[in-house]
Amino acid sequence: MLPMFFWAFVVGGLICVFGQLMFDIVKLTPGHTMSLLVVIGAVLDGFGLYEPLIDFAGAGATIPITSFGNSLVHGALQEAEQHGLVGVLTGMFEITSSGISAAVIFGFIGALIFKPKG
Amino acid sequence: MLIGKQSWQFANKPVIESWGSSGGPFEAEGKLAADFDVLHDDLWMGEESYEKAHRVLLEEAIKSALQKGNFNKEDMQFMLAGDLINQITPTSFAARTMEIPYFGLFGACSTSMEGLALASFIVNYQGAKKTVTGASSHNSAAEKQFRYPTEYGGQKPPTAQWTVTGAGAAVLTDNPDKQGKIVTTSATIGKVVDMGISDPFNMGGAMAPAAADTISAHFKDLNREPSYYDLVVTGDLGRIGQATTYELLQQSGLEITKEQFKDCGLLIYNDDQPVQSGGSGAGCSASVLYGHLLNQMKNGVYKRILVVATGALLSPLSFQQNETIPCIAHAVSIEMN
Amino acid sequence: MGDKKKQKMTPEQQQYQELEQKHELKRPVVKNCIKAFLVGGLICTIGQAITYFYIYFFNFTEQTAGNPTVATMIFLSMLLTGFGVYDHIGQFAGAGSAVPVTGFGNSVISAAIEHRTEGFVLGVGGNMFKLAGSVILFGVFAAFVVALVKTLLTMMGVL
Amino acid sequence: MMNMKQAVNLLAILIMLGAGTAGCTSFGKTSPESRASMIQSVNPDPGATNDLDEKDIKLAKKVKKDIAALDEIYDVAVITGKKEILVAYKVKHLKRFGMKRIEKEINKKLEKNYPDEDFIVSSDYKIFIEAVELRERMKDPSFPDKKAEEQLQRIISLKKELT
Repeated sequence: MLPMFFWAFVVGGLICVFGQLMFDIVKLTPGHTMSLLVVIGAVLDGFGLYEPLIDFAGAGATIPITSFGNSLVHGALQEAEQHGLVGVLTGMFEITSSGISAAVIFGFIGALIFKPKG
Repeated sequence: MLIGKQSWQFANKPVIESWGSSGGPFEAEGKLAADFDVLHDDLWMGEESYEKAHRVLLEEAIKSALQKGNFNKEDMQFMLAGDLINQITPTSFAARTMEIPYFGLFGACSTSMEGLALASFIVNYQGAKKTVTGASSHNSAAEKQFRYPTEYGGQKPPTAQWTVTGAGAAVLTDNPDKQGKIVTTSATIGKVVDMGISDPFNMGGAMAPAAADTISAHFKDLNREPSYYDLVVTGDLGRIGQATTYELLQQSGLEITKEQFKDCGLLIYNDDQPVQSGGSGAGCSASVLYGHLLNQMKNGVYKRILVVATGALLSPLSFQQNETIPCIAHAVSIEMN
Repeated sequence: MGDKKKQKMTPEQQQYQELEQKHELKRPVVKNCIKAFLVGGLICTIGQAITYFYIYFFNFTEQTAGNPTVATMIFLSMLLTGFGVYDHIGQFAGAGSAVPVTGFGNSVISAAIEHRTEGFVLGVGGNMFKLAGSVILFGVFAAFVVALVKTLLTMMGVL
Repeated sequence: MMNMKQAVNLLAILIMLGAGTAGCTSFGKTSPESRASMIQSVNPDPGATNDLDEKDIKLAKKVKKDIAALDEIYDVAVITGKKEILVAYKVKHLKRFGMKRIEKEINKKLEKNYPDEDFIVSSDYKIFIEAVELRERMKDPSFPDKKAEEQLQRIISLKKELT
């Protein structure tokens, strides 16, 4: 468990450093960087590399936005395993990411109770 | 009277009779807090939206300018003002409150000098006896429109600048008694210059060539040496833009000293405020000129100044379409008669 | 892309940009990366702690604890965003606070709060995803393509 | 006006926290001792839900020995139930990259050595804790076998939820 915390810190931190390099060296906007990271997450999962990373680093791999691409691919592939090609399509409709739902709900609640501080 | 290629000389010397400025909480912590007539401790200024607060800023600046000169709004023939927000609604709405015949101007952050040049021109040629001119900007309203939501945790690079929450306004009259009064004597209208900078977080670097172009044109048109002025002050070039402009001017052979070359965006905040490269926005040059600088002139610190307000003429859309940033600068010379 | 842009520029523009570069304040890349590493790592460690909290005290396994963890992190992100703290963390940490899901939450929540003045339907509803929308678009579409390719390859017996 | 807003703030947060905790407390809880198994190696005794069945206990011991022999693994809990045998294990951290492979290996090995038995294999911390918890409760002679079997089935359902 303690090594888990250590590796979560290291792996999560390194993914953030990658993002920072995209900001500072490649001069991408945050929007471009986040989109890129999500696509990277999806592709890594396509090669079966993201799950081992989650096994190894826990939240270090699930908390960065890359895991969003991973979980979407995962959902689609799961359906595909059962229903073949059609499953990819239906899988896309069924899967959601907890991140999006949570952001929608808390975003709306936030708008109800908070005012921007400037 | 046209002089040279792109400058006007105001033979009748319109008088800047009174001036007023307003600012937000961040400006209240800055270096020039004492020169503001109205300071708010809340960015909302008691209004429901940032845009409405933006309108309040300009209204207050105009009202305090009128009050200090003992004018009524009915005395004013025209109002020339503008801001950065879409369709310059905050200014137009303020004009609705003021009920003064109104010219809405847009020159991005150069609006303050565009307004002062035009107002001087109108007054100089008896187009009006009294006019009011001003400009304003609101940090959160500008962030919301041009960048990200104010609560968004984006990292601003060190080249970024901080939009000033503030407004400045001045009353120009054709008062024949000009003794000991502050007057405008000439103005140079700049052309749009685009040196291919496309980074919206580096406005100073984009605006520097426009500033240098207008300043050079001013000295050429009026056949003056930089030593004529006690101070050449740019609007909101910030650290990078100011240093770049200075080098461009040196290269073009203008003998201007570092001491007489300042920037409103660098004057307004304290060094420890997190503003990266300095202040910016239409309200930056307006609130510094129609507060700090004119107060200093009145106190005899400066006799002649040249104010060069620079504007980056971009929109969020043009940036997203990969357009570079075209920039403009206007200069007005202000003298103690 | 940079080269293409350069070719389009006039010699005058190129010359100016070289001059301007001299005065430009450089981004402190190394410092930024260290800060991003520390803050990003810290956020992930907090996420790990929350995961273990759910495993310890509730009936979640390592895998099912992911969802409540993400929801909790976004809830925390809402509080920090609403109280005006997250933008300051963001200025300090850069990608360190933008890359974790809290940053995704922040982009949704900050837009929602910001546009409340335009009403709940046109303002909050219409602008909530103006920053996060691209992440969802590219996430879903990339997932679709990856899943499609992988399924096809599996069916053809390549994998 | 401000007070009203603050009250609404507080209320909304309380409702959310309330909803969050209420939704979760209905699940089972584990004891602090068993939770300690997450931090340290506890090496629990292998056992069977039917603690009178010598054969089952023997089987559990044998399985445990087999699995513990693997290099990548450092802590194993085995509980034999009526039908299934639960095998929970912990993988050395640096070997966690290969968890899928290790799981396959274990499954293969078990199938080879015990072709007649039905194994539930998991490396999940939660299942490990639950297994240790169940073992502790089983040590109490008054703990009925039926309850133990129920508990085991609940753990197995957790594992099935994963896939």
